[in-house]
Amino acid sequence: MTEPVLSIENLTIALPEGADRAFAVDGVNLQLFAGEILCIVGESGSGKSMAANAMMGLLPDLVRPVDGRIVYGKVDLLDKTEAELMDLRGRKLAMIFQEPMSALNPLMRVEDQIAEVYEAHRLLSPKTRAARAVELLTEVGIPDPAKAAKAYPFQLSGGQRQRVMIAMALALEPEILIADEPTTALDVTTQAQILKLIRDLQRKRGMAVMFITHDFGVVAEIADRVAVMQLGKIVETGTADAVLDNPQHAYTRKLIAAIPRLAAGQAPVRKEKTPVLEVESLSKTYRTGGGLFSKPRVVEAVKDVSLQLAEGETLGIVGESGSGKSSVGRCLVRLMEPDQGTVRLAGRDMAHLKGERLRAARGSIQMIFQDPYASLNPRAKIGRIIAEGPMAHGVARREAYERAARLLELVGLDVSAIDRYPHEFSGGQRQRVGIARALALEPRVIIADEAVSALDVSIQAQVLDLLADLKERLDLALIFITHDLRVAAQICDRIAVMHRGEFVETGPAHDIFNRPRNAYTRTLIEAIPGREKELATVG
Amino acid sequence: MLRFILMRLVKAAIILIAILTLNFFLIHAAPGDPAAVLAGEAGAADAQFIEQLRERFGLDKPLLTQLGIYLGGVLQLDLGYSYRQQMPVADLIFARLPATLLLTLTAFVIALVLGTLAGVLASARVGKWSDTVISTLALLFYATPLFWVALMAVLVFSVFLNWLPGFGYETVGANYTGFRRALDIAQHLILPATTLGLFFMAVYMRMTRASMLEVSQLDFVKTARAKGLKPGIIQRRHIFRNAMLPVVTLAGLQAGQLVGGAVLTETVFAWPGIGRLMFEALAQRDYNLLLGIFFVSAAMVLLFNLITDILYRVVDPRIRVAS
Amino acid sequence: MKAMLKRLSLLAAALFVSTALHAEPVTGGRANVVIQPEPPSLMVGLVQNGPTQMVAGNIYEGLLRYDTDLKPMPQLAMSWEVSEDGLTYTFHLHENVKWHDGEPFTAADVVFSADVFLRETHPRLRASLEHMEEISTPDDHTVVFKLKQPFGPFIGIFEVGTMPMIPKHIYEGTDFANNPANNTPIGTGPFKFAEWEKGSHILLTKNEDYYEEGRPYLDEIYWHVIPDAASRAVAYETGVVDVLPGGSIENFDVQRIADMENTCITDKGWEYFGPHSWMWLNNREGPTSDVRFRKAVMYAMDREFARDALWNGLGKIANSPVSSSTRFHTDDVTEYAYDPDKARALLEEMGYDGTPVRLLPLPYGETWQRWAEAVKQNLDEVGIKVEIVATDVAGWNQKLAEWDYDIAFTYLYQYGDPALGVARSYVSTNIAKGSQWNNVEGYVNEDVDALFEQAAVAVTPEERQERYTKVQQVLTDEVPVAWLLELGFPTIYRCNVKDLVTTAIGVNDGFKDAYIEK
Amino acid sequence: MSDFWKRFSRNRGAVIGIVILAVVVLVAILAPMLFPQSPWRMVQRPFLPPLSMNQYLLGTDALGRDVLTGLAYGAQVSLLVGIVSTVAALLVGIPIGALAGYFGGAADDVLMRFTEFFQTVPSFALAIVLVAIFEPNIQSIIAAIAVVSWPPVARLVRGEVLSLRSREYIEAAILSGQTSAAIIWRQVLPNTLSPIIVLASLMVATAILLESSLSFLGLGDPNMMSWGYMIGAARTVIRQAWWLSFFPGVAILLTVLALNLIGEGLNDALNPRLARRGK
Repeated sequence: MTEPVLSIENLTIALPEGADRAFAVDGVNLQLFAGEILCIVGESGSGKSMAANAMMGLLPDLVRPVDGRIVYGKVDLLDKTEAELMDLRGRKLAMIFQEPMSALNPLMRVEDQIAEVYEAHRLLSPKTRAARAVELLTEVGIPDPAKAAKAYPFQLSGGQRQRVMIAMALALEPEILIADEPTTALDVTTQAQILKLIRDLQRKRGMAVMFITHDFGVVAEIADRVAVMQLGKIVETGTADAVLDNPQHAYTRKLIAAIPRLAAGQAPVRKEKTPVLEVESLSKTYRTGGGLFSKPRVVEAVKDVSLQLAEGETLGIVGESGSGKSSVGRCLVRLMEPDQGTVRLAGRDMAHLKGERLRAARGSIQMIFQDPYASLNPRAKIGRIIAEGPMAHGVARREAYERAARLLELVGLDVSAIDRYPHEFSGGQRQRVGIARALALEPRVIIADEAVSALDVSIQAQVLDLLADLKERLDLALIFITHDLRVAAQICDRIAVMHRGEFVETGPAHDIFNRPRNAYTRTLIEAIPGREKELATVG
Repeated sequence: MLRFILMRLVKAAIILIAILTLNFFLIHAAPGDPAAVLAGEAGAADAQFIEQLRERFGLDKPLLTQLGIYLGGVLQLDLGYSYRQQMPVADLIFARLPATLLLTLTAFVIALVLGTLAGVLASARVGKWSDTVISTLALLFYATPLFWVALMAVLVFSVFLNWLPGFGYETVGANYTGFRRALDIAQHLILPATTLGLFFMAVYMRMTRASMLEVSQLDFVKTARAKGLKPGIIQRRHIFRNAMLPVVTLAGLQAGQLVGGAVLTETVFAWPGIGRLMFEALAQRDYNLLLGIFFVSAAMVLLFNLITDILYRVVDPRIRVAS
Repeated sequence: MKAMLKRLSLLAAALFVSTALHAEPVTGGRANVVIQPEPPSLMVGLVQNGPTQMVAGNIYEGLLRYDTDLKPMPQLAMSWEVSEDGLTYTFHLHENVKWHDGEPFTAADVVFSADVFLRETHPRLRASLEHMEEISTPDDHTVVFKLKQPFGPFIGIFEVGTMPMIPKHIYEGTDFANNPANNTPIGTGPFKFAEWEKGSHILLTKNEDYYEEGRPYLDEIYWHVIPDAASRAVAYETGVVDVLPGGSIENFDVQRIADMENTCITDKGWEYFGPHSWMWLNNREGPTSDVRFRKAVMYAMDREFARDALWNGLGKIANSPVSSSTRFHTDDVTEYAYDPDKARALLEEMGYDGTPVRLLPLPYGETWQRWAEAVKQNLDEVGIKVEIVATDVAGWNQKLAEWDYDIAFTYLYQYGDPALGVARSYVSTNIAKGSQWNNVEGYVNEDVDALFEQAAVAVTPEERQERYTKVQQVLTDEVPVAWLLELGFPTIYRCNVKDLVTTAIGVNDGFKDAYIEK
Repeated sequence: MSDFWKRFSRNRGAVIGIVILAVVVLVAILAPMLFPQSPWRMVQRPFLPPLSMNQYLLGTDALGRDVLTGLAYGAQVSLLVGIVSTVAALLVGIPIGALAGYFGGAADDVLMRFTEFFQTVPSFALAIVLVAIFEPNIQSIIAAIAVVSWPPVARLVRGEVLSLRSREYIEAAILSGQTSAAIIWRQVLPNTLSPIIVLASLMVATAILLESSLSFLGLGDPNMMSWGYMIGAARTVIRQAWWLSFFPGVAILLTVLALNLIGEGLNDALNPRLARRGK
């Protein structure tokens, strides 16, 4: 085997006192070879980003390596002075980050930020630097590169920004590119494009790429080799195929098992039930800005959306960010005022209720939120969080707390949770509390808005199981809003695909995945990372 | 941009009229009136005399009529006439305004330049002794009453050491001209401008330091480091420029308040500015003069805010291009 | 305490040596003088406040001046006669007097000034002119005032601040208050108005055509506007100014400045005004309506301490409503020495129940503020509960004018004669809301009314003295107000500035005779 | 809570601040016992220099009043004005900010224009005018300080509420049918508490400075011995008696410094995310 371009030997990085564990990275050994993409995969907090930052010498102030070596070109990078590292950074080792918005200086033009790479290494004249910037932008496939070069970051889309980041990283043709979750913040179709771009460039230049991700789908798309990290340690390494198809370590197996399968089952034939929720011609238009002298900006977030939901049924609304899927959910629960349309809930039009009557009617439609950290009042105990709703609807305090206790049990939490504060719980547990809260009012319909998107994949699987179980036991009608088609495939009976405020296609989940009729739906499904691999495996 | 400025001017005009109206009623709610004060200074007066004065000042008219007359004048840029000083209000204010502007702008520049410099320095050596010294000094300046520093400065530099003049705008009666006069004024300016600037210097320093530290945690700074840029360039080009945005906002807000702070400084240093004029006008119930001063100082606040906003647009492309 | 008293007595001694020696006057030079506050206008016919009079007294002139014993001296009038019956006053004017614009000054100007201009604009003079029957001009240089009945103080109203001569050729037929000429005052005085930079200085230059040969001696007077007492002291110390008129600097600074080299100090030059300070005691209601309470206040106050601590030992304890520099003063009155025990006894006797009284300080600066605090503490110590009400000049004016107070500091001028400056505060015919220059305390005593009325119109000084003595005795017995001090305002100046304070109004018309010894 | 104290006490400045403030508070409370004589009482000859008599350690003023006694009673006034005016400003600012932030739209517009308006008027000048007009006494001073200091509270609370408003737990509370009043009171305001506490501690400091500035200009309550008054009264005699303006100035400086230190300590302890920076 050839020499690795870079090897990490027994790297150990200490966390500051008071952290939840002593070492962020604990005795990690890794080798990176020229011309390969090595994926480091792990859940949040596994230490994968720390390792990457250590290679660049960009660890946070309070975190320091205590043991091990990072050998590049026969020398240990950890021994290098800051000045020596500065020379290597950008020239030999380059890095791209998760958030392309915040990773670019908002006050500088794109071309200047690219030109800085040359400037840092005293290469080229200012004029040629600008010309190079345009060339690089062309190479990473930005439309109208000359214009983009003069643009400020905020004038570009998320995908374009990430392309700028890549252009910047590639400016000096580094040997090693470190990509820290570069597609996590992007929509699925954009993600597919960026992954392809990285793959292509890596092939073209024969770079070594270390790609950090939490998403096995992405791994399947891009990795040559995979290293799986858990709590600072590498638990398994191997070729992509070997690890994905034949995981050895229990943790790896658990992770892979937790990935929602794309194969949506044929929906069981249900006996016809009366629809509990009927939505007709729902529309919502935003107007922002505008005043005495300027015209407002108009965005049609929801355009003429109609849907029906029967008891016990789960409807998925999928779409990319900005498609209007969340607006639909919020219009339904009246967190947002629809401009037009009717929302008939058990025969009553919710869309036009006001004041006290709206407040009273709210009990029958509830919501589960995305962020388990933001959805619970940090200054209220769990018991109060759940009991508040019933109490607001006139249930006596004691009874409300008893109901809260029953619900906690139902969602798989200990009753003692009632007297504790949210910060004492993990993300998954909090999401269970959120579900209990939604159930507390015994609603007819529950809307889950990206309810599992913020969770790690293993936790996500548990919560999805819980929801499926509850749906079955309580015969709930559920609207499941998500950007993740895999999740939708797993839990939904029917799916509505949303694009630019409209339902472009609605149908049974199985049909949508296997026989998409709409072109956009097809693009969306084809962009799902790891799909090809999965299809190939399933055969 | 032009439309933006126009819009801001319209808004400013509305605020100004609101301020004038509020103050008009406030001042008239105060006990006593200028006629009585003026009569008092004459050493004796009878009802006839006071009535005569009231009529002359238009104080015999209903309050709303007076307000209407006043605002009507203001709309024609006529700030009225000070009966106490026997001069048009505008003349009085513009005679004093240069002194106040000189004082406040000098203090402002001192505060902004030294404050941000110190803030940058402290943030660059965060945790080291130079940071501790700068931060402690800033905290002290921040906590010290302005008028007291002023008094102590006079005591030390003027009375004990006799290095600098402790009062006034220039050497009275010296009749310097040209450069000699400028130098003379500059000497008189040092103590008041520095003491007035100290507090704001502390504010800017603390703000700059905090802002620099905050920005230095942002992702794009990491990007800049990943490019291999030198720390100095990262500090200047990436951190400083972004860190200055909140400082600019604050500077705009504070610049307006400098005018208020000038009342104390002008009192201690006998600086012939509008701060003192206001205090005198207040005691004498010189309604028109007082309203005029409020008009001018509020206009200055609004002007500073406008300049800040324009500056902000220049610095921050997001706002500039979005409009 | 002893050391301080000694210092103060040295200071007092210094007061009397200042103007003793006379040498030959020197021509030329500039006097740098402080003016505080900046006058609103220099047109003394329209504005009669202190700073205006101080500057304008050197631009304008009256018919007479008065020496420090209030004896009339010639000014625009070379000589004058008063008829036996005290009804006719005849003035002979200087013949070659010119206004600063070159127009001749004549008897017509006198008539215009007294009968037209000032009658409209000068309330204090207007009151005195009530006694006048008619004014006539037998020729261009003679003026005759004819009275309705004898009026003793009449001879005292010809000073520049009371009856300044106004140029008829400029003002006749105009709107006096809005005449643009108000900004460039034209008088007959020894100095001409030259320049006024608001907020900075006023410059007067020598009137080369002045009718008194050789005068004035100075080339110019530079009045410095320095709006801060401490700064004014520094200005003197650093040699920027040479003359600090009374009230220019805080009293606490007087001692230090007076101790400087080549520095003279005098409290003369205020005799015409006779500034007399007291506390109004509201006779209408509250504890102060009880004479025993008012007497208790008199006994409770340590006026000597106040004079020594706050007024540098200058001035006299006022033992009577009439100042000792004013005519017809008597010491034959009831005296109130500092005696807290007596005060307590009086309060006990009246059964004072501890009702708090509101005390209005005079809003004229630190000294007055401190004085109010000291008095409050004095009263506290004999058991009178005092609440100081803070207010500014306008608020103070209004509270007094509307009788909304219990105790209030004030000081008023006496203008040389009880009929002009004393009676107004005590006669019951002078009780009216809306003014603070009348009988603000609301004291009513018909005997006092009668005595004051008779004294004003009595022909001979002896007759007047008899009645004024009686009235002073009655008043000190009934304590309608609590007299404090006859204020001594020190004029501080370089000793080589000679003959600055020679008249009863001091610096106000002093630069006519002043010269600077090299 | 114990976590809070741990973080707070780790901040050296904050501990110093607490100690100084404790001393000031103690002196203020115990003043009538430590110095039974009125601070206005003329006890010795005027202008007695410090340390020249054991009984009057810091000397006497222009009327022979004991400076040390004055300082002790001045502490009462400073703390009283500082705390009461801050509470008053909070009582005005919090509701305005909360309503504007929670309801948004037209209510926000109107309330924020109103707030902006008060920020445009030069605040110290406005305070002077208010005190002068309503005549200097403790109530008018407190009111004037409150009037000029509530806008930052309103802005802060509005900003906080605005960001909380879109928090999911607030939306959950809306969906659960709670009334707006209950949501503001029980869900929103408790979560704005930490920045408000920090701001309040700094506002007390600013209010003390404002009160002393007003008193310095002669706009203090004439019946209360305050530090600003002492400096103002001493200004004219600064050359004869430096100590008269020096000691009260130091007292203000220390108290304001202490409050600022405490404010920073609170900020670090209550917002641990920020605290980690810069260490």
